[in-house]
Amino acid sequence: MVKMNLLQAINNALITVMEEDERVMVFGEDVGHFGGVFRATSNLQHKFGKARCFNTPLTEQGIIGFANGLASQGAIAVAEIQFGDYIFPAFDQIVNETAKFRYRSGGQFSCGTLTIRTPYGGGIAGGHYHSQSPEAFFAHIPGMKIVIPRNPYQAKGLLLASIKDDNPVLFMEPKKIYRASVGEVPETGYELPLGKADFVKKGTDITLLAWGAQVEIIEKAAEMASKDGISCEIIDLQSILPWDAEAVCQSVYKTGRLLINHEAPLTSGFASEIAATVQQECFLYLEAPIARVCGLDTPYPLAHEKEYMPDHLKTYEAIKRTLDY
Amino acid sequence: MVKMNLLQAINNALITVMEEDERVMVFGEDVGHFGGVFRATSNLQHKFGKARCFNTPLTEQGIIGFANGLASQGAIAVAEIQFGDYIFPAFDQIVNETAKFRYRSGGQFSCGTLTIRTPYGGGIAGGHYHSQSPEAFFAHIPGMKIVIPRNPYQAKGLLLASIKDDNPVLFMEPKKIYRASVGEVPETGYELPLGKADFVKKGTDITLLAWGAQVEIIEKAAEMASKDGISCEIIDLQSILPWDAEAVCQSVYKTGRLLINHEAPLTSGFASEIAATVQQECFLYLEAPIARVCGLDTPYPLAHEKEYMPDHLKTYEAIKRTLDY
Amino acid sequence: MTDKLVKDRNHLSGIKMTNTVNIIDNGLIDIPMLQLLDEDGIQTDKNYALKLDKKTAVNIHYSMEYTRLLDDRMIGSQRQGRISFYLASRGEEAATVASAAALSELDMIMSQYREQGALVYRGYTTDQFMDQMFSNELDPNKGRQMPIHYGDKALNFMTISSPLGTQIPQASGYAYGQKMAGKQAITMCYFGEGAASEGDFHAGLNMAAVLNCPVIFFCRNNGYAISTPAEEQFAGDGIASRGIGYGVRTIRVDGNDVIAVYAATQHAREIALAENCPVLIEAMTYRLAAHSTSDDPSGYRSKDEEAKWQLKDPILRFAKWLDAKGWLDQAALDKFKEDTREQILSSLKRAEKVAINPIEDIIEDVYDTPPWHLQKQLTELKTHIQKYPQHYPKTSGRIK
Amino acid sequence: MTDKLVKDRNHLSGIKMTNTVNIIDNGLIDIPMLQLLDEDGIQTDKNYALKLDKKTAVNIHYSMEYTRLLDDRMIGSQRQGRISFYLASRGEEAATVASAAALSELDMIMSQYREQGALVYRGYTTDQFMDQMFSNELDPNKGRQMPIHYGDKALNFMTISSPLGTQIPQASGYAYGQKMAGKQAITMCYFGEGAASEGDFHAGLNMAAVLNCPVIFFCRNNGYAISTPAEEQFAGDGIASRGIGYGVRTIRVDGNDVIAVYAATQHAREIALAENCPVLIEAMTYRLAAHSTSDDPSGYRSKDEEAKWQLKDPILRFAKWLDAKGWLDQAALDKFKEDTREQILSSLKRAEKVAINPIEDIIEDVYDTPPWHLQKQLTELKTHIQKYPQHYPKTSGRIK
Ligand SMILES: Cc1ncc(C[n+]2csc(CCOP(=O)(O)OP(=O)(O)O)c2C)c(N)n1
Ligand SMILES: Cc1ncc(C[n+]2csc(CCOP(=O)(O)OP(=O)(O)O)c2C)c(N)n1
Ligand SMILES: [Mg+2]
Ligand SMILES: [Mg+2]
Repeated sequence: MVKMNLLQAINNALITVMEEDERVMVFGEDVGHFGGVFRATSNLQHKFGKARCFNTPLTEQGIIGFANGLASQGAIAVAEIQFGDYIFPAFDQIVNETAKFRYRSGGQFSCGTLTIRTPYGGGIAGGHYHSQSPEAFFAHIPGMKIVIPRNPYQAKGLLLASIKDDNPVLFMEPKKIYRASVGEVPETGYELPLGKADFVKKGTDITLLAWGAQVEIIEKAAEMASKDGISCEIIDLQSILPWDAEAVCQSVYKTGRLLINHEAPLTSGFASEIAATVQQECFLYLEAPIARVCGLDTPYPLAHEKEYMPDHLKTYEAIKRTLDY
Repeated sequence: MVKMNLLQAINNALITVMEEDERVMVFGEDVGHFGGVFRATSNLQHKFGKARCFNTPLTEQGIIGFANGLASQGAIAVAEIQFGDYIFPAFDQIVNETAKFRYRSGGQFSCGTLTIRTPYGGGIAGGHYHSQSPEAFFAHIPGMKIVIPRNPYQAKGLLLASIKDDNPVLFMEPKKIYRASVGEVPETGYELPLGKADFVKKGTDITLLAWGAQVEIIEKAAEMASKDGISCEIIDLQSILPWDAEAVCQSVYKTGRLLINHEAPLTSGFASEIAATVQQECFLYLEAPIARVCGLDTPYPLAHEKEYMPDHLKTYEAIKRTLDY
Repeated sequence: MTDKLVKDRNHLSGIKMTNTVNIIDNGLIDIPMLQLLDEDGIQTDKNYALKLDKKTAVNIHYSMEYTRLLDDRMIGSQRQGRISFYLASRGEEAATVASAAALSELDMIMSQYREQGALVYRGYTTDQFMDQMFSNELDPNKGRQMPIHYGDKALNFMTISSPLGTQIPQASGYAYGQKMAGKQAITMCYFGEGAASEGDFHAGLNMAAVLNCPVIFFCRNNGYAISTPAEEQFAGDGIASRGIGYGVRTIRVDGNDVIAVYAATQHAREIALAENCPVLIEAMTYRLAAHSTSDDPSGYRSKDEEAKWQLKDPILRFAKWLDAKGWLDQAALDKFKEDTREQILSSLKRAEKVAINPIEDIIEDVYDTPPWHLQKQLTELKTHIQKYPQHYPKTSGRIK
Repeated sequence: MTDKLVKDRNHLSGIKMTNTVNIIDNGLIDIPMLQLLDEDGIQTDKNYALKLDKKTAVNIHYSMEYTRLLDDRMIGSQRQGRISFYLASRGEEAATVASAAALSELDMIMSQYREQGALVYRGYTTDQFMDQMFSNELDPNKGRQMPIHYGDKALNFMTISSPLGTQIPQASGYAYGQKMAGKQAITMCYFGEGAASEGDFHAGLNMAAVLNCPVIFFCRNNGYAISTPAEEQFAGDGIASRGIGYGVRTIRVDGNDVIAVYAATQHAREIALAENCPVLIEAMTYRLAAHSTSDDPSGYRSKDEEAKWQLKDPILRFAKWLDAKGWLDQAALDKFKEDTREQILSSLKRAEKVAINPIEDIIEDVYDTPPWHLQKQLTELKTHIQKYPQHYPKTSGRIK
């Protein structure tokens, strides 16, 4: 076990897998010699050479198009999109190509060996274009997997699992806690299961659900609530697609209440899918409406960032409203 | 009043507004001399000249990028994307530009005079890439409006309203009923309100909600159900964003039951947002879980198209399940 | 932080100075078109040493004839309502067949959709064509895509995707993978002059040049993108003139001249493989066919224009050359065409009777294995179909 | 269906034939760089008639000096933690200021983000700069974007957007609109050589050429895209060589030479306006600054390399020329710089005290008027803030 922050865990995972399998290639804007604008790919080019870790020209649609072809050839492609806000030029390559490659060819060809890494999320004074949380756009794409870690241990285990999983995975990294989140990480390789939620804390009165950097927000809210004698069960979804509906429903059967928190705008955010599924599965168990504590339906603002964010106080208030329903 | 099909109503609306305001320009792939692959822009170039109705090179990101600039200059831009399946290369220009143009500039500049027209939907043996219903991707974009007509009368009235509305509108046309849907349409210009649902049929036992070509599917299912003595209220949502939650909730307060039908895949489809909102607003009125009858979570298949579609039989069965809950 | 890897750079090195404001425009270059057979099939340069043996020449000829027979028959079948859609390549057979002939079978082909000629040359069988077009269960693509979206891993022919231009950066990536895996193979990427307007074209060519990918970008400039003429598609000197801007070596060739296409592609392949670099080929041709069975060209071009191009028919031109060389066995050819017609017809009749995939297949290949939600959806679907078997006749009969 | 509008087309007209397989490559053209002042500020061609009067020359000089003072001060403020982010243009002042000086004030400027020099020349005030960078309520952009995302409708300067390349096709569309509205104005579109790799660049230039848009595409080739050197960005002869492929007239210019940039832009604007066509200008320069305050160039380039470019400083070079011409009043300049420093500092102190927009503003401008769901969200937000005023100090004080 070594102490690392989330960024170091990512870097460590990449080194681990590149040492293990020479078919692994890492590329994107500034990921080469420089090691990426957040330094997630530091030293990779130095260690493994320019052929396996390289800069690409500045074109996201090209990066993912190239990655799709590379993966379909049999290489293991780990592509970085510098910011989640800049993944949209690649949206066609992801929706119509990455995700449909296997299906349209009857399984003859696939992009299963592709992993797309991208930092996402707000709280860093990044304004419209360095703050977005685009996971919900990808949750509507059959064929994709979406994974989001909340700490260094998950980051390494989930990234290794994503790279080895034979399906294209969008691996979203909560950049707000890149350095703030520090923890013990095994030096050797290990994998955490995709599609499974992580139980953070047991509780009886209400289930709180979030992912990435927002998990610590609901934890904070749960602490406040506990002072009011409210016992919160806390779940980190970890995988957005496919998502662990069973774990969430099991918890709701018990608590009878659900609150979902995400940074992305409310309307058609992923909380809507969770709420729609849970009201179906747990209809007779629900004692209050499923609460969604999310970003506003506006572009991500700068001056009003603090007010925009679904913080612990908004969450705490929603917990009380749900219990008092 | 003149009898027209949906396609003729679109063409007629474009002629109406181009005669009215010379700032209106219509462009896209093959829309010029040829009049578009579906002929929605027939004769426009002939009537209004090549400067106002023209072919663009084959680049969706370019079409919308160009349209954003043109609209921000003050022109009234009506851009066609040949198939909804091909709108994704323009996703970045829509998410990061069209939708945020006004907000980021504090209202100094905007793309309010832009309307994007695109045919969408299945049922025409179009396979993966001539069948998709991408509305949910756009429903998660603050700043956009999304409008979908189901018949010629709506098509003309909603398209004129969309073009005149001072917000960017994505106008999605159900190509399956382009020619099949025929009805009386006023020859002169008229507008139907955006953001409002259309009550198709009053009922008491369950609310059925759909849009575009799927409205006739739920109507068919409602007929079957009526033979079992079930009275269905039928609503055509018409606007996906902003959507008429009040109309839907008013209906659900009365019926206590809701079924939503759309062609797009279930997971994170727009039905999830509707269900999430309605379970919140109507919690104490719901007598059964909100049912979603949607496409499967697969790419849109060809050979299994019939099985994939959320048809009247699947809807009818879901109505009965909901009533028997 | 700086280590020895950082050498001083100068992005101005080698740039000359001038002190007159001189505008660079098209006129500056004009890219000639390689033509080795004139329109009467006579070799333009007698001394030119052709690297084309009789066997290959005859294969090319037969493949072109086969392609045209297939096109004609399938357009007919679509009219009869037996298939939903077809897309013919009349007039472009030399461009697709002769270029494929210059490749190794190990080279990956990533095509747009009008390159059935290349697939024919590779040995795709009549049954395979029919099974795909009738989307029956014998199609390895499992009947999931519209007719003409062929694909065959065994033949190194990537399954076709409708969105235009997407295969271009993919080809760069595929070729990079081939290089890294030490394969003695390149990637052949076909596309139309219309698709070359997509952003993916820009990304694909630039990345291939910068990342040294062994790929041939083969553009069929056939004058139209559905109804949009080339003059409304671009203002430069075709697609070839763009190669310069990317630092990609470029050849323009008469796409209706088998010999020229073959020679150019052979040459391009040698360079791409030897130097690990991309080469751009622009084949000047003409889409004599309608865009597809959904299209009617009379809406946007004249019969006279088409007639002019009928005269440049690539098959006739090549036949004349073969004949002059004494390589044309008319009797054998007639028999081949006769047999082909029958073969296509009988295979068609066979294929349209073959069942589509069982419904269980609808959730396969979305992921490597179907997750819980797809399994749930399938179970519900099967129960539903069993309740209304007559409504889903193609699948209700064989639910497991 | 065919009507008189359909004339016969021939996309091969004007193409020469060849019967030798000759590969076209870069070598074919080399695009020289316009330089009118050598690195010592001496006019390279004595007889060249400059269209640059004293007033404009001095304006340009002062604007460059102002830009550098602003940059230096704001980098400092960012280090002090007074603003969150800054992006300097050191070394590129001639490219941005002199090009803007050659425009009409009616021309729309769509910039990337490193063109503050152009904004300074247009007359953006120190207070405007500060109000934007402190995202306070005096910023017409309402403090919604990160520092340096300026925009001012009154000055025809489009609000900056971070996603690279998106303004390029937008500029084509804007210019088309200007043409249709009969404006005697063009659009000036700035971008970096890195952004030129985006698909939007391809779309924007091709559309402008085909649709005859009066737009200048001004590329600042400063050698780097953050850490990525030009040699890993493209393999062709810079960005200029791409102009040919689009049929867009092109000029390459020494971006550190005020006179050359001014002359080239003047020339380009005349052509664009007179002939309704795009012109591409590639200005060869160097990003002496770090990419932004978040960047440390020592990670990817050497000090010696930077030193070489220090010698080409565009401001010094121009000052030498002004001096030789007797147009340089050193005392006045010193005073101007002194005043500017003070002005910036006092405006900065003022701006950082100005409040941000009231919370009601958070839902404005998403749409022309806030729909029901945004009104609902605002009401809930206000109630919440009022419950925890101390947690939202910037807005709780003034809720309506
Ligand atoms: C991204 C995308 N946009 C639009 C279309 C619709 N479409 C299909 S073929 C075609 C024209 C293609 O022309 P070209 O690339 O020249 O190939 P050709 O048909 O001439 O062989 C268009 C616009 C598409 N398939 N994909
Ligand atoms: C679409 C997109 N991708 C990535 C980024 C992140 N990014 C910001 S600036 C930059 C480099 C731009 O280089 P260049 O265009 O040469 O301009 P310069 O900084 O040299 O002035 C990158 C990669 C972005 N802003 N937008
Ligand atoms: Mg074509
Ligand atoms: Mg640069």
